[in-house]
Amino acid sequence: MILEPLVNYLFVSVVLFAIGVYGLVTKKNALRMLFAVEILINSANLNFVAFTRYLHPTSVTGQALAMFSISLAAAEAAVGLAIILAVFRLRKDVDVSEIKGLRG
Amino acid sequence: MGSDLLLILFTAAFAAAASVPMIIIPLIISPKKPTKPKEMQYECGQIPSGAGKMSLMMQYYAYLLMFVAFDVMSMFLFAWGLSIQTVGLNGFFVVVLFIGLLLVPLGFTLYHAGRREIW
Amino acid sequence: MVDFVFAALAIITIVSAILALEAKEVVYGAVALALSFVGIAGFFALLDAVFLAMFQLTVYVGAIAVLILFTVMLVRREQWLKIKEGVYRTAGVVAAVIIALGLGYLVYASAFTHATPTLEQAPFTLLGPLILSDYWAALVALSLVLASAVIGAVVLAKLERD
Amino acid sequence: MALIRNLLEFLIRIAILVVIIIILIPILLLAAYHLLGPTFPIEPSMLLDPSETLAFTLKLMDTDLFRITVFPGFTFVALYAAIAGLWERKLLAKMQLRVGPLYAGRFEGILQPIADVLKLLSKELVIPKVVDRFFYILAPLLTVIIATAAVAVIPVTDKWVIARSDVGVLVIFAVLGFFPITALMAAWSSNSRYPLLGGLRALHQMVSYEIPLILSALAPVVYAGSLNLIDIVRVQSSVWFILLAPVSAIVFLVCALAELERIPFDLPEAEPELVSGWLTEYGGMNFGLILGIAVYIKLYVLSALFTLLFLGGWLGPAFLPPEFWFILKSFIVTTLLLIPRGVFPRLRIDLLLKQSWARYLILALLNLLVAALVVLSGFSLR
Repeated sequence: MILEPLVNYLFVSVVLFAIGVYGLVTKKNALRMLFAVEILINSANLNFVAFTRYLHPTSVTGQALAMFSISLAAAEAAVGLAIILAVFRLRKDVDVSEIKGLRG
Repeated sequence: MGSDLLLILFTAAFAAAASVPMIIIPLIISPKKPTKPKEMQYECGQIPSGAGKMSLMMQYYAYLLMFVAFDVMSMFLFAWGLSIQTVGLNGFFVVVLFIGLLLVPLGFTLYHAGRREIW
Repeated sequence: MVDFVFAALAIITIVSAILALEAKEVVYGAVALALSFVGIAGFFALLDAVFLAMFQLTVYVGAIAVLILFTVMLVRREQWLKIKEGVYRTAGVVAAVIIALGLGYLVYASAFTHATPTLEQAPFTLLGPLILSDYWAALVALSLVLASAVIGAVVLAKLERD
Repeated sequence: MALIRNLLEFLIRIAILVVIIIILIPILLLAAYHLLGPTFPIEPSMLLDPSETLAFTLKLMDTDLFRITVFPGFTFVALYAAIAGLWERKLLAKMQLRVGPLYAGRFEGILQPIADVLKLLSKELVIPKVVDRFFYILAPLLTVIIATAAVAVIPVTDKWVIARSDVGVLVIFAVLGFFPITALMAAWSSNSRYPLLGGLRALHQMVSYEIPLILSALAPVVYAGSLNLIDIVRVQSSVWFILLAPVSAIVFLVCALAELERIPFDLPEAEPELVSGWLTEYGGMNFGLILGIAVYIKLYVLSALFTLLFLGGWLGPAFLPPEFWFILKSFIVTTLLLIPRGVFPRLRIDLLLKQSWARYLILALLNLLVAALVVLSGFSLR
């Protein structure tokens, strides 16, 4: 099976990263910001796996790292969504620019 | 390895090709006589009022959160289960510790999910 | 064949990632995000990391995307469809383009362009021994993180006020 | 007069359909020809010469296209679904001293599936005004597509399998993880209350029972040391895993019942409470796609998986072909999954969710650890 050159994977990863940064900068809806963070994590995972596959093809370290990274993303999503829910119950909206006071 | 997954995709694509006509054929041969009651959403014969997308039930949210943690755990257990003899007894104890630590939130969540009044 | 598959995957992943952020209806965005996760799993499969691809599908799509979709349906408001999201849109686009160009140039100028595909590959059965020998401490720490995340999320999500 | 007009209208619609099919079939044949092209050359003379027909058919049966479309693939599964649906109705009727479907076909209503499909096809597609049309149409299609994708990795025998994946077990669980998303999509797009409540229940239930299901399937994997379904069956040539991991097998069956949303776990569509659960707003063929095809394909997938993991797959006495043993065992498991519908009452949702986590998860974990200890002590079937 013919493999793509490594650069193509890196380009896809770069584009995803840029999309994630764009989302983080422009969006004020907390949900969209969470989406952006997930996209960022995914682009990083893609890099881990691509680099291991091409530079150290006999090791699986990159895959193991990606597994840990995905698991941490799961924990992050659980806590993040719970925070969004808590904010929503207090404010009836999840616009982050409205959340100024920390007293609730 | 990738070609196996491609075959799975082909199977799914064939299912799509076979089931899209199932939606299109009725559009062509079935009668179309829309009436007002037909196009309302179902509410046991009453006229529906209020928004259909009301705020949802939250009571079992804790189970969803726990599912995320345990899904991760079960996938790591799969990675371990493939090579039990290679990792030996040391790996076994690590896994037991891993599972044991995750049983704490299980108990916590089960206790809180059972209390109806706090959700 | 792989070329075509790669191109299709790249288009699906990137377009659905953009849709996830830009779709007017946030529920559509959540589903598009799930599709983007599926695309990344496809890349993992192309890179001969089948186990990781399944890990991605099960955890990201099966658990995280479901949780996100549920929460999105829970907090969604009709009025979000009307208000225009995104204030610093131009600034965001500029930042994204600068980052993309900079990183892209970095990749292009680096030595990675010469990295050649190799036929040899590591079987995924090595993952278990690696995690349980070298990274066993990370695994235990991960279980601590997961446990505290679940407990913290439950405490945050419940209504009870002290 | 009105009758004649209706008839004319109907005939015109049929004519349109026939024209579309006439256009469509050559296109499909052309696509098939191009797919088959690299595998072996098809000469037009082969189709005309009777003496080569047998060789041609045999060659055709050895292609991926045939496997995907016919035998372990879609047609076989759709047939299995139809037979299982009819079997369920007859079986439950006999258990409850009713007769069940009786008129279609001469004998015991055996043509009932065909009658059902024809009825659903000719029914008006009622789409309520308030629904979100895109998801409303997409959700049933996606359910069928996802269910069929899981079929691809299930080996009927070691020859008859579409994709020989090294991670077959995981593929099936990854695919099962997609179903909550489609259920939520259908529930949300219906924009109505019963579907919403039903969809939420379906989500919580599928999600809660997925973990014990995965962990109970892990015990055979530990014994076999492989995720490849073909290898798992080969290892069982001396002893079936149901004898080595009986608790896991029971947990698997119970969780499969819950994943399939069947009684006693059919809370998502509990008729007295929620009308028809997340399917309330669906009608006609939209409904038929989910309830008539996707649910039964899922039933096939889970019973086939149980057969492969615990009952030794296609292994059996040699006087009958292995395909027969596999289908027989799967059908017996399917019957086991159908019977509770005639016997048990329904559970309450909080008890249902709680017992998944507090009981089945712990049981599956314990059995998994026992299996690991057995393997660690040097026991090996290889």
